[in-house]
Amino acid sequence: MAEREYAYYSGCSLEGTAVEYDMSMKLVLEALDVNLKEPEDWSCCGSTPAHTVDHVLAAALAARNLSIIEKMGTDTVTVPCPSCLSAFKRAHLGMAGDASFKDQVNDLIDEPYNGGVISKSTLQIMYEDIGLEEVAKKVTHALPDLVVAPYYGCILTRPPEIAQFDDPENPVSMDKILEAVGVKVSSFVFKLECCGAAFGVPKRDMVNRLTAKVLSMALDSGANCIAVACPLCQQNLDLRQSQVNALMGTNYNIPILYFSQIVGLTYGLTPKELGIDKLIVSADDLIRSRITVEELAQNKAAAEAEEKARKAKQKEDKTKTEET
Amino acid sequence: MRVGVFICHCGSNIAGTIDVAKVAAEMRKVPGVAFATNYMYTCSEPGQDEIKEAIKREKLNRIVVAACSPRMHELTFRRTIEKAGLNRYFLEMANIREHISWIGLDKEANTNKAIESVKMAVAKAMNNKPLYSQSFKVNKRVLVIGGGVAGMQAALDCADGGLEVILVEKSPSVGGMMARLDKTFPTIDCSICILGPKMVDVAQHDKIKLYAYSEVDDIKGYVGNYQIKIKKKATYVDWVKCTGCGACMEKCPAKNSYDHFNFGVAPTRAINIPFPQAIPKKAKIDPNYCRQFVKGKCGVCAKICPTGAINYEMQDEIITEDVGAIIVASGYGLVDMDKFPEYGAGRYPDVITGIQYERLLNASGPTEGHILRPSDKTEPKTVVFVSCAGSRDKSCGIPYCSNFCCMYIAKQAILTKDHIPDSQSYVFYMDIRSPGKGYDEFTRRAQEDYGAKYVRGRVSRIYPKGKKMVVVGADTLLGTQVEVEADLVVLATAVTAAPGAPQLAEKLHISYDTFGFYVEGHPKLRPVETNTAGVYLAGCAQGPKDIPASVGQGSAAASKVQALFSKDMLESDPAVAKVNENTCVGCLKCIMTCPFGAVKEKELRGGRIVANVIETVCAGCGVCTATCPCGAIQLSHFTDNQLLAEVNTICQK
Amino acid sequence: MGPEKMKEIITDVLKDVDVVIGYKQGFDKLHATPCFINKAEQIEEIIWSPVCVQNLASFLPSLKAKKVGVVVKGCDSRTIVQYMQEGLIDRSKVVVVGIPCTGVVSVKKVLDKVNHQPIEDVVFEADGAILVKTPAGETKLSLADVSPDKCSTCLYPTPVVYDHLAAEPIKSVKAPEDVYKDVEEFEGKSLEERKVYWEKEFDRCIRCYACRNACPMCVCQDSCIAESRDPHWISQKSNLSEKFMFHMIHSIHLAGRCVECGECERVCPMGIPVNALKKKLNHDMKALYNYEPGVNPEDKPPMYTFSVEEKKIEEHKL
Amino acid sequence: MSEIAPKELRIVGFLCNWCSYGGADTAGVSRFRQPTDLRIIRVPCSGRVDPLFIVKALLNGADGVLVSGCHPRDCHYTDGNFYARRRLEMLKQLLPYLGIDEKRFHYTWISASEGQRWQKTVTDFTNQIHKLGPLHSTTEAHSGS
Amino acid sequence: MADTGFIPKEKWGAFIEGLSTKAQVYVPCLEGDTVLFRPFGKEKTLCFERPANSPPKSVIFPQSDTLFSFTFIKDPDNPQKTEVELKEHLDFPKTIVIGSRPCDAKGFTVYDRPYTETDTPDPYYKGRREKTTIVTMTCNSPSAGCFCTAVGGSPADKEGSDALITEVEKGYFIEALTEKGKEILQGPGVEDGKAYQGDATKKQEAVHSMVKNPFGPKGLGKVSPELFDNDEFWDNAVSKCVSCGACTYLCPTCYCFNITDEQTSDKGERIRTWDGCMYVHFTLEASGHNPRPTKFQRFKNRVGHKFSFYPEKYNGVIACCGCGRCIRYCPMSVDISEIVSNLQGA
Repeated sequence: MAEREYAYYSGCSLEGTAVEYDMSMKLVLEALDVNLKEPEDWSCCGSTPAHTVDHVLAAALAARNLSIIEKMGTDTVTVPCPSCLSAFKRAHLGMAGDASFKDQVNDLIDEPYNGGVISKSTLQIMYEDIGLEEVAKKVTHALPDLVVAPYYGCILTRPPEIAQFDDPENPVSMDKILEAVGVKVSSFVFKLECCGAAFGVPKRDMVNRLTAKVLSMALDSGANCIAVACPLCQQNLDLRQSQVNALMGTNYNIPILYFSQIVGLTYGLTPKELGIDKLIVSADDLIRSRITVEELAQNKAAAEAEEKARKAKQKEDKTKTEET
Repeated sequence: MRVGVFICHCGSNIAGTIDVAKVAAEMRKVPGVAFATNYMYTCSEPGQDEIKEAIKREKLNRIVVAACSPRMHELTFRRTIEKAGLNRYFLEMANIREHISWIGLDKEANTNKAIESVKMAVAKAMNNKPLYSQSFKVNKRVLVIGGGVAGMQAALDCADGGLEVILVEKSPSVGGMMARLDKTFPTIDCSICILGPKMVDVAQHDKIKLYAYSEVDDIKGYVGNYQIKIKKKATYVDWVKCTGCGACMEKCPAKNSYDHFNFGVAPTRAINIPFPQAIPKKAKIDPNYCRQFVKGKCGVCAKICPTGAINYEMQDEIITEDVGAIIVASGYGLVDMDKFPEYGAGRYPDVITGIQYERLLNASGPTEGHILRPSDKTEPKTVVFVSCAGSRDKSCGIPYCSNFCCMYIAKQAILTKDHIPDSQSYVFYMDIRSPGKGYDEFTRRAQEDYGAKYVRGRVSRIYPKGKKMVVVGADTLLGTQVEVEADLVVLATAVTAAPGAPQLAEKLHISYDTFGFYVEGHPKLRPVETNTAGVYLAGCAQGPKDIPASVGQGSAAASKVQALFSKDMLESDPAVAKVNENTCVGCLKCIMTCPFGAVKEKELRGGRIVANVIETVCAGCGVCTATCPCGAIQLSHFTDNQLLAEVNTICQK
Repeated sequence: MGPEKMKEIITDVLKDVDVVIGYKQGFDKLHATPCFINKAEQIEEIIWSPVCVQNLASFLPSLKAKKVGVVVKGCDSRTIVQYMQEGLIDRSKVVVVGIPCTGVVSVKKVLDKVNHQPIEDVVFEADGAILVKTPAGETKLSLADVSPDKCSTCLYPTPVVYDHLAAEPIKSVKAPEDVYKDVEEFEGKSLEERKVYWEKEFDRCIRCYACRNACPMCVCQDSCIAESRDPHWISQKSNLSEKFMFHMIHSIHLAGRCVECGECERVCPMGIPVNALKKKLNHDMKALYNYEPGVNPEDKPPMYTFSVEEKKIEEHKL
Repeated sequence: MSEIAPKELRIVGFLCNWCSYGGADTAGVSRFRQPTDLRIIRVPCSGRVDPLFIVKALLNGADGVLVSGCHPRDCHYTDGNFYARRRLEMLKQLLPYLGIDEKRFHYTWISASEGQRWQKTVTDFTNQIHKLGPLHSTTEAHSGS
Repeated sequence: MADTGFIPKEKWGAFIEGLSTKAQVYVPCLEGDTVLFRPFGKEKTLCFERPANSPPKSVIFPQSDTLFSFTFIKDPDNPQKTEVELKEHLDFPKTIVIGSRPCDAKGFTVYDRPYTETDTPDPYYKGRREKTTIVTMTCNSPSAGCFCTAVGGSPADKEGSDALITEVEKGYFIEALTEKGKEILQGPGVEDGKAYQGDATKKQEAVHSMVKNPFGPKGLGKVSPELFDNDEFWDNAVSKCVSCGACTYLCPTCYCFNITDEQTSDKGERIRTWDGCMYVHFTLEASGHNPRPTKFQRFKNRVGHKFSFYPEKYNGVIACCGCGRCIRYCPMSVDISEIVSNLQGA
């Protein structure tokens, strides 16, 4: 397979609370022969409160990074965090569609951004650029106990004119990737429902209720863990479970994994290097059953043989009874 | 040349933002203008009298009226000057209302623009020549496109008036959408019971020739003389032999065919008669499902048919009919559920459309009138109706109101309670639109007598939870979020133009709006006419409307045709192309480009070849005039010199 | 190439037709002039050399009533094909005597080379050299130096249509992509430069209508709207805008019809590059509709037809 | 010609009777504000518009010319606008060769119902012409060469 | 005041420039490969080496001439009445034409007869003619197609000129022929010319002998009336003519015109423009009838006018100066001298 190369913008979360997303994503992409180039001197993406105050300033924050990436000579940047991605795309499209806006933004940054960079989420490059077939090829392990509810969050596919990826109201890319690596995926209708992260500080009650809904729907769908692709979703659903339980009198204990961690597990990477130990709600019990693909096949064959033998015996017993 | 100029105030519509007195004064300075005045309402009777008197008094021989759009009143003023003895083509209009006074507030700029526009009209008028119409025979047959209630009404009214009617219906039976409805609002009378007799009348009327399962393929000609090509689509059943006994349908092994009539609520057979009251009651094979077509073998229906009507080799057939007028009643479509991903985009079986629910309510529907939800065939106890599913929603590209959904939701809520007394209906609505006679009382009854709970707010999401569908929405009156766990959700999906409406419009040369609805001649004063002479509109093809409005329009269109056909001869528009045989060089490039084949070769005495226009065939587009390099073929009333006079008035270095 | 073979053919052709149009020597050796042959004894007058510049096919529509033989070069032959496309001649009444041609001379260029001296003799040597004798002496020129520009990109040295061929066919060695190089080059100039250029060129026009009357595709001739009052497109004033307008009329009426014989430009007594506008239009017609005038009799001139979906026309945005 | 407000430029519009003229009427009925520079000439069909009218206007003092007809396939006369499209495109490409900015000539398709689109077209085209400024038509040379 | 002068080559430019400060000076200028009479300007490339493509006739007889302008004036209170205000255009500037050829100058004498030497002179032509000084230049060599000597002219003919310049080795010898011509000798840098008179005469005679005579040793004789009225003769002679009017518009002796009114709204002009008998519209009547509908009839008129009708009216003067432009620039190389030759019969 030809090696792919992308600029890789990790953003602030992946340096801190979501370091396990960064670790696992890099390893998975490395396994898929993707070469990542980190832009030098990258700065805030602008998705912070800036965009609620000043659109030009917010765009300038994003454009500064895009301009650095443009100078690197790479035409595509891949961004794990949907928030950063959204900020990049909003700035890019805003500047492309309005020359005066572009001038205003470029006035604020050292090197002008000329619109030569395409931003894609890491999910998108795995789904569209690399493709399910390649993703599936690297699988060495199976996770037989896992039933995953894929959770996309609010901005990965929306608004569609900005995100320009997957079905905005019924995304399937993460479902497909997880299925491709052999993981069972539940039919989860709350894929996009708000987790409340944005109101984490001012309205904790509301956030807890929203989080509870997502967790409960995941359980209802038959899942025993949730896969995410957003640092904020992960943090909110994972960190807040005990608060939810305290408030609602529930007893949720659902591990919230990054989809990259699950893919990494199927690629045979160790839980440690994927940062699974950094989750609040432990996933250790769930992933303990991990076996190699070969073992799985053997187990399956053995089970089938056993079943066959059992049926044969039943039949035999039946005949015997009748005879008797 | 003695031009008279009349500047209309149109009340304050024009005089409000144009100094009409100044315009008139300026016109009096223009060479050739012998008289110019301004008047409050030029189109009024005294206004028209003033023109007539001025023509006589001032010996005027060209008239310019500066007023509203010529599309509005050109005909009015042509008649006026004709009554005063002038040729009607001596009239020119300057549109100083729609094109000036209504679109700008700067009175000085408007006045200046008006002065120039009127000068252009004067310059053109001075080049106007008298033109005279020719008479031609009218073919007093009428084509009605669409056999829904509007089309049937139009066909019956025409036929009862003694006209021969060709009725073309694209589905296998007439009846249209109304035939699918269970009951009608606000009377709750049975839809098919009132429609059925009309359908039978259509079938039995000796003046109506019905082509069911047929489409209009091509239209040529002009008012009074249209040539229509009708494509009879292959039914694979010889309808002359078919008795409609239904034996084939019973035995057909392809049981999973899509049922177009029932909007897929339940499957049907590959050979079917769409519904018990179908007219014509004839069977038809759907080759997409028929085993004979799909697998190449079966032949069950052919074996079972007592009359040997089955013919798998049948081909589409083209039939030609000549008519003099056309009524378009091609109906409407419904927006696809795909448009609503937040409502599941059709993935959840228990989220259905209003018309599907109608079939569930209907005694002759697939559930024989029992409301059974599609997923598990159980009776729903909680039914949520979502109005404006697409309608009045710019993000769906449908900014308009679908007109009748509010009413049928109320009806369906009432019927739900009738069918399942222990059920509860919820209606999410934006506004309740019930302006018809007895309509508002009806929606109140749904709430007050039948206990339907009306929630004012939009639905944001529908998702399944166990066996229930959770409907999440807002109650804007209470300012809260609402969640309803429903057994069945009914979406009042928006009314759209019928599929293929633009293509049909293109064949008819009529205009359609952004949404595909046909544009009427004037929104108020010519609601059933189109801008193409001899083509009339009825029913939802023109825009969403309910049954009484559709029936009314059907009758209106029929009366327009009757009026048109009350004369044996029609007058041709003399604004057609004419050839100057002295300058025509006979290159005949005009023949190459004429869209109507109206130009023919003609040999003069002495053998010189020139072009010759057949006046009644020429539609007056002027493509030939722009083609002719030597200016020998000129479109009357829009000649090069007339247009150059306008150009030269405004473009002088 | 030989006048002898041509004379033989014309002797034959003359038996079936009313008149044969060929070339004979004009007022000096540098000028040929058309000759209308209807008697066998005229055949001896016929010449063929690079001074035979006129497009004789231009006479065909005016002789529609007669059966006519005509001598055509490759470039001129496209006129006949275009006439066929537009139905301006009855092909069965025309006998085409084609001459494969390696290029003609531009009289203007030759005169420039000999300082406009009176021409005493012109000799075309076997090696392609041209000897021009004037009172000032003898000048040796090569054909390439004094050919009109159209010859340097000629794709059709052998007529595209003919009934008889007076010499062996010649294959074009010119690159099709070079044909419109001049157009593309001119498009490289700024708007202002282009405007100034045309204003300067058209300012010389004396509205003698030589370009129009020599043009084989100007079908109107006496009915031309440049001189009519109904329609009254232009006045008879000799100011720039009227001259400009006349050339626009000529060009636009030739859009997608000009066979690039270059007659308009050759005959202009004021040396205005009249053909350049038509070449530009042809360039566009080729790009938009892949249409080249006067090549295939079955084609339809693009301005007299249309496609419902115009693949190359994009909607213009404001 | 009466005095034109100096802020106005000279813009000529050729509108087909059935669609675009109706569209302009619709815009008027809807009171959609528009710049006042445009002067409208009504023609039956965009196919009636000889490209020479546009040239004539531009050579004789117009700063911009706008032609609008029915949408392709929606011509009242079936094919008129198809011919118009070819002719007008030909001119659009020829004008810059003569040194006339092609932005001074625009052709488009607007239906009778598209009042808003008409408003936008007029506004945008007028702005475009104002951006280009007056077209200094071919300067008069001394007559009589 | 001396009647001759001399301008050294190096002072030639300054001489013309000097004249241009006092009058409008027309000189032959090179534009592309075309030589045209244009108002003098420093940026122009002057070309005296060969005759201009078109003669300077438009200086005195413009291709289009506004005779007067008119304006309609109306009182808005009485719109029935229209007044017309007329404005004549009869102000003509002082003009000098330098570098015309003897044939060009002779052309003006052909115009003079109908336009000025009559009871009703044409004020426009006359006005310009009187204000214009024609400074002619002797031909250095004949051009292709010219035959002035055969029609009574010469490369150094003085008829119609106000001064004649002959290029000699070191400069330009000037001979003043009229009072207007003498004024030219006042131009800057003009020296005494006596010393060069001999050189000039020699030059003039040498060129004279180089001009060809298309009519043979007997010269131009009488036109045969039988041939002149023989349609077949004309049909054969001009079948190759494409009926354009280049020959008439380039001709120094063609003086036909048309008059039209051009009016927009309340203003207009009456203009006189060149016309030519080669055009079909020339004789087209309002009824649609055309007495000269075919090109041979029109061509016959052109030859007839120059070689028969005009001479008949004006004491045998031929209205052709032999400049050869109609032959040189004819699209089809139709040769009027050949036709005239043939018309003389056997």
